[in-house]
Amino acid sequence: MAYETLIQMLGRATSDISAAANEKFVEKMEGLADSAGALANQAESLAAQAATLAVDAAPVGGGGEFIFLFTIFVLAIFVGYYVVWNVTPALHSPLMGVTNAISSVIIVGALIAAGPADMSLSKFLGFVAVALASVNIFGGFIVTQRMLQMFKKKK
Amino acid sequence: MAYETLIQMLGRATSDISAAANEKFVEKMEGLADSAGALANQAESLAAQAATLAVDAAPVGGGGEFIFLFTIFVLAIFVGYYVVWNVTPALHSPLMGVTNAISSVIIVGALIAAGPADMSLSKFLGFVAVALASVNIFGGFIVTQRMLQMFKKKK
Amino acid sequence: MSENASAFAYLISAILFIMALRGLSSPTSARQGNMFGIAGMVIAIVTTLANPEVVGYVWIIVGILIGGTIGTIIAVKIQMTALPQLVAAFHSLVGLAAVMVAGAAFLSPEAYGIGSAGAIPVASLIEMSLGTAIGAVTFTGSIIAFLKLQGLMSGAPLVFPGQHFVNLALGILMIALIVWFASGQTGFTFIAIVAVSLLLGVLLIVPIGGADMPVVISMLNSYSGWAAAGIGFTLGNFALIITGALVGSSGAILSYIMCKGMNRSFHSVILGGFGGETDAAAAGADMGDRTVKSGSAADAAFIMENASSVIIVPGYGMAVAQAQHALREMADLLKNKGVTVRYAIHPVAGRMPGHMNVLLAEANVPYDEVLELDEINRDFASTDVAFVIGANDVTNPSAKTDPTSAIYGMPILDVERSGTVLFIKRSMASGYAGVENPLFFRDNTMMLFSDAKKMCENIIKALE
Amino acid sequence: MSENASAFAYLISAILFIMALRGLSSPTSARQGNMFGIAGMVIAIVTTLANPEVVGYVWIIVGILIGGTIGTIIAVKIQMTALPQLVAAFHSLVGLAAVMVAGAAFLSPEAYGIGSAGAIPVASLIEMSLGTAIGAVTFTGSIIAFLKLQGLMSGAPLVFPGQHFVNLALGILMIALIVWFASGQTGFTFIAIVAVSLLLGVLLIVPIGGADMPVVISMLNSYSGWAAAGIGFTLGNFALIITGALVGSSGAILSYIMCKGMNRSFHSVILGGFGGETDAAAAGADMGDRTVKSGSAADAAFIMENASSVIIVPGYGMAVAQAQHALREMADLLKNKGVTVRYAIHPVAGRMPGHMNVLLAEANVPYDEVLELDEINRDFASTDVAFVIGANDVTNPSAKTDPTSAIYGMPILDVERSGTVLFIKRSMASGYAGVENPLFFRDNTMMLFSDAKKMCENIIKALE
Ligand SMILES: NC(=O)c1ccc[n+]([C@@H]2O[C@H](COP(=O)([O-])OP(=O)(O)OC[C@H]3O[C@@H](n4cnc5c(N)ncnc54)[C@H](OP(=O)(O)O)[C@@H]3O)[C@@H](O)[C@H]2O)c1
Ligand SMILES: NC(=O)c1ccc[n+]([C@@H]2O[C@H](COP(=O)([O-])OP(=O)(O)OC[C@H]3O[C@@H](n4cnc5c(N)ncnc54)[C@H](OP(=O)(O)O)[C@@H]3O)[C@@H](O)[C@H]2O)c1
Repeated sequence: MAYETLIQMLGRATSDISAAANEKFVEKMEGLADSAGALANQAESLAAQAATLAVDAAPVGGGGEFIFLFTIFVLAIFVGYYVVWNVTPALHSPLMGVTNAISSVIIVGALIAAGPADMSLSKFLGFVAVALASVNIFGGFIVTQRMLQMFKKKK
Repeated sequence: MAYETLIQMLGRATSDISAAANEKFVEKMEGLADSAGALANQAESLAAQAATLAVDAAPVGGGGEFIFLFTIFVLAIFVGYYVVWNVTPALHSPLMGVTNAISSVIIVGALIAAGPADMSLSKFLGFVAVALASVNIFGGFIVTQRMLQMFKKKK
Repeated sequence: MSENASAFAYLISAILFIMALRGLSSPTSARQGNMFGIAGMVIAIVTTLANPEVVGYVWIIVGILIGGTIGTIIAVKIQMTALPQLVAAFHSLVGLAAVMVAGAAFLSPEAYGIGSAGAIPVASLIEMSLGTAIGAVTFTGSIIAFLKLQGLMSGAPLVFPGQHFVNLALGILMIALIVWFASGQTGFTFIAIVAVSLLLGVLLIVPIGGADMPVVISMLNSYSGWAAAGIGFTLGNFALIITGALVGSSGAILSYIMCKGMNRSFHSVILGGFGGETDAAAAGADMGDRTVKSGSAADAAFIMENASSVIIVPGYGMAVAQAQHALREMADLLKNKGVTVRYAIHPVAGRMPGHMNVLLAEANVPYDEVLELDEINRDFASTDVAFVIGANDVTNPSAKTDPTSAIYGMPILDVERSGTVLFIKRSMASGYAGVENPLFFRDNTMMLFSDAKKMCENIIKALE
Repeated sequence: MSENASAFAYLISAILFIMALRGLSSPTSARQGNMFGIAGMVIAIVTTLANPEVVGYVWIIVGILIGGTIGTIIAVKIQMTALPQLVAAFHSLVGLAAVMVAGAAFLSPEAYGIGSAGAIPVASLIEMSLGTAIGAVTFTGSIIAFLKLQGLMSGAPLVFPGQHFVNLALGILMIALIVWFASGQTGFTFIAIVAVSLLLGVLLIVPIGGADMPVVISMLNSYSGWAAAGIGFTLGNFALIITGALVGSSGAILSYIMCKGMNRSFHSVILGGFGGETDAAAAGADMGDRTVKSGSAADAAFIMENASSVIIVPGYGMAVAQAQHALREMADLLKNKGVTVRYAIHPVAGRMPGHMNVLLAEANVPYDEVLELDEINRDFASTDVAFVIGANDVTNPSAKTDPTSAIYGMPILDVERSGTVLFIKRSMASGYAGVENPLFFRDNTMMLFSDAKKMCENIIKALE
């Protein structure tokens, strides 16, 4: 492949230059070029897999392209990671309350099921799911609010 | 609108129940219902604006739907915010080095310009941009590596 | 609303949820954060209602009213000591709702834009069956967790021979059913998946001891987050995907924190068989020929009023005895006598993360007097009295000294460094981990055998 | 590669960039982080080269070789004290590259999938012209910053009457040009936008004092991030959008940290006219009738070797004098004599964030002896000697006591609480902020008038 030659050339060029400067650095850079190449290959095969996945998912309809949703999902995991680690341990109980409440955003799916004008089994299921999710939404937010209201600073 | 009535009904239902329990809470919830309603309205008008934007942007081509890219952008800002605040102040100089290097990912655009087989002004611009970005990429990563290599723990 | 506009509204709703969690980084911003969360939920609901396909408002309003009323009543009435159960109970509902949404999607795929009945794309069928399975496991698993925590079912791990084989067999059956469902898409297979998952939820959780339930709850919470994200992929809904990822990370991180605080692997928790209350009682019997110094409320009052600084270490026993109010009163009396009083909270004190903080907050203890392990552990050495109330494992020095101990490696509060250690508990029984605490036999330790609340009340009398 | 596959590869590249920044949360993980960054860049480049439209490898390889060689040589040769200039210089290149990419996109829109020459959609034209403008401003602005920091141009703010009006007029002209460009899409307007932006970059930065350049550099860095994200929108490229957002946030946060550390508003920095080196010299003249105690290297050596603990406070003067190696040697001698030696770093000591840390690391000072303001500020009270070397503003107590002072409200290192304060500097001149330091006149202060490096070397001789 043309870009493999490229990487090799780059690797060589880098070594030439660095040789004049720093021995250890050269080793690092060469190892680096190798591992970057390997990584790139891996990325390519991963990408190929993802492409297959995406193709599979594409006719699923409704929600636009898989790769976009996947990117959003990955970034949201990063955000979740940071946001949760930044929660002070003293508020871990309210955290459980809030996540409980917001996980009920599944009500969005329930509302769609309960949406049609005419009665059907799926509408009934939707209705029950709306009620269940509502218990959680109200219960979760209110109990969290109660907990938080108790946290006071020294006067 | 049907859902405004809904919000009002919800507000009333909530107050009825809470009245038995907690006076202050009722006020909070009512205020909440109001502000949530207002927020929802705002969100709607914002959404309408975004829709116009998206429609404007849609024929731009190439990059899929605007709203997806926008969502990705917003989440990436959150990630950037957290990731950078978690950088230890002692490494703020290397941080400047790394961001310098990675901002040269603009080379992606330069490579496309330099890509065609035949010479043209745009290919030439692309060529120069590739060279400039490469200075940054190599320079940025290497200088960062040099800085980082100096940070050592007490033996 | 156009599709773009509603996508944008869902994004705003997701951002508000992020802000809600972000608010929890400090008690001062937390209340506002909760408001953001509520606003996000309202936006998500309103946006969905504005969907032109959603027209049957009556049933929806009735559903929200019924659910909202029940949720509100429960949330307003619940005792703060019952929080772990409450979270488990609420949690089971999310699981059930997910099953129902998946069922509805199976019955009316048109409404969700995933083909038509009998002709749903394979990818959607797989997502749907995974969502159903995780939802159903969450449902029954959380119910078992609730029953154990509420004491309606023995907290002891329920182990039977061949258990892991049964679970394995059910797991394989489940995969077969999902494959069958994805190819044949019959209603029967859907129901079979639900049934097997419900059973699996029960079987997976019964062998886990009652005290391990918090880890289990967090884990189920995390799973349900991923399930929600999966449904989000099917619907192409930003709010579901982002919220699912948030909830998924949150549950995973909390399980991790708990396991690390207990110095146990996640794996060992899930395999079960650990930590029934019965073990604890048994372990307390063997005292050997060592002696224990025990004291009265008057002794404790005398020691503390003559101290210049006291650190209070609350644990699970304080929660059980509901001693937090009496404890606060006692601390106030000491403060009036010029004693410096602070509280030290171990990351896994009590039975759920942040449990002690909420109880102390309920008793009006200002949160700036309540310190985390890292913040206060060095101060024990310069403290006159450590007042340990209903805590045990979190003070056990064998976690540092005895490599054979079950809790070896767990970070502990160094109460033994303080001048005198007072221990309120009812007996010599060990705590949740079933490990004997060598501190009880030290010279500078005084045991106060009593219920935590009664002991605090008696100390208050002696101080007055 | 298919479009989906390359989108996925760009996502991986962006994630690697996130991991690169994440690594910087501690010195131990930072090197690995940098490797992630390099891997991410390689993946982004390889993915683009795999684009079927990219076939002219020769020119590309030549470009990368030329640029890579230059970049490598510069990075290997540069002195650590010249870091601020280096960042500014590198930065100008990103700006120029952005202009060229925008120009290429204008000339060959087909390659970028944004219509055809003369028929580019309006949205793309606007994005393109914004990218060009920001890029060009970054280019000349960074060059000015470089010249000022390198001393090739006076660091003094270059103010002329009517300046703000000229800038305003150019700004309005720019908006008009962008509108014109978006409607007519002629090459002339494009060039005009570039020209006006180049001019604007110069005019915006010359009035800002040399010492404010770090804030300016961070700000330009942030802007270029947003510009990259904008180009990312046009290309629908995840790597550009996400990286742009990362760089944008990073620059913004660093500017914020610097402004906060200096207790100045971002606005006042950008308006310019503050902090030329000349001001500083002028301020030092007025000593009134107060007396100053000055000492010799031998005095300093005597005081320090008899101390039990010394805290070293380095500042900009240490960087200018390149005194870090001599300082480390001096500290080693003191440590051999049993003195506890630590370093205290103020958030805005030196001339760029983390400046002092890099210099000390260069001199092999272990990073666990180097503490941030929050970590060490309380320890000054229990320290015998504060050894202030080339620092000034960051120790100035009038930031706490004098509401009329320019630096009032800035957090400072409380060196005045230590037993003795030694100040190495060449004169009574004030520092960057041009504020007189009342510490110089205190009883427990001894001034060591000399170049920082020479003084350290003399102290070393006295200690040996
Ligand atoms: N916080 C979490 O997230 C979490 C989650 C899962 C597991 N855990 C585990 O839970 C344990 C928590 O440690 P801990 O020190 O708080 O509790 P612990 O080690 O379980 O000890 C609690 C002690 O309180 C005493 N007690 C019970 N009821 C009492 C009452 N009414 N009055 C007075 N004392 C009473 C018990 O002794 P007597 O019977 O003699 O009275 C018992 O020894 C740790 O082992 C931790 O790993 C925590
Ligand atoms: N770090 C950042 O990111 C950043 C960015 C922008 C602005 N700043 C500003 O920079 C300042 C940094 O404070 P600072 O305390 O480090 O520096 P400073 O207040 O500027 O003081 C430096 C001192 O070093 C002395 N000095 C200069 N050359 C010397 C030499 N060769 N040998 C010995 N002494 C020498 C100077 O006094 P003599 O002339 O008498 O020798 C001067 O008073 C703050 O005001 C901060 O707001 C920092």
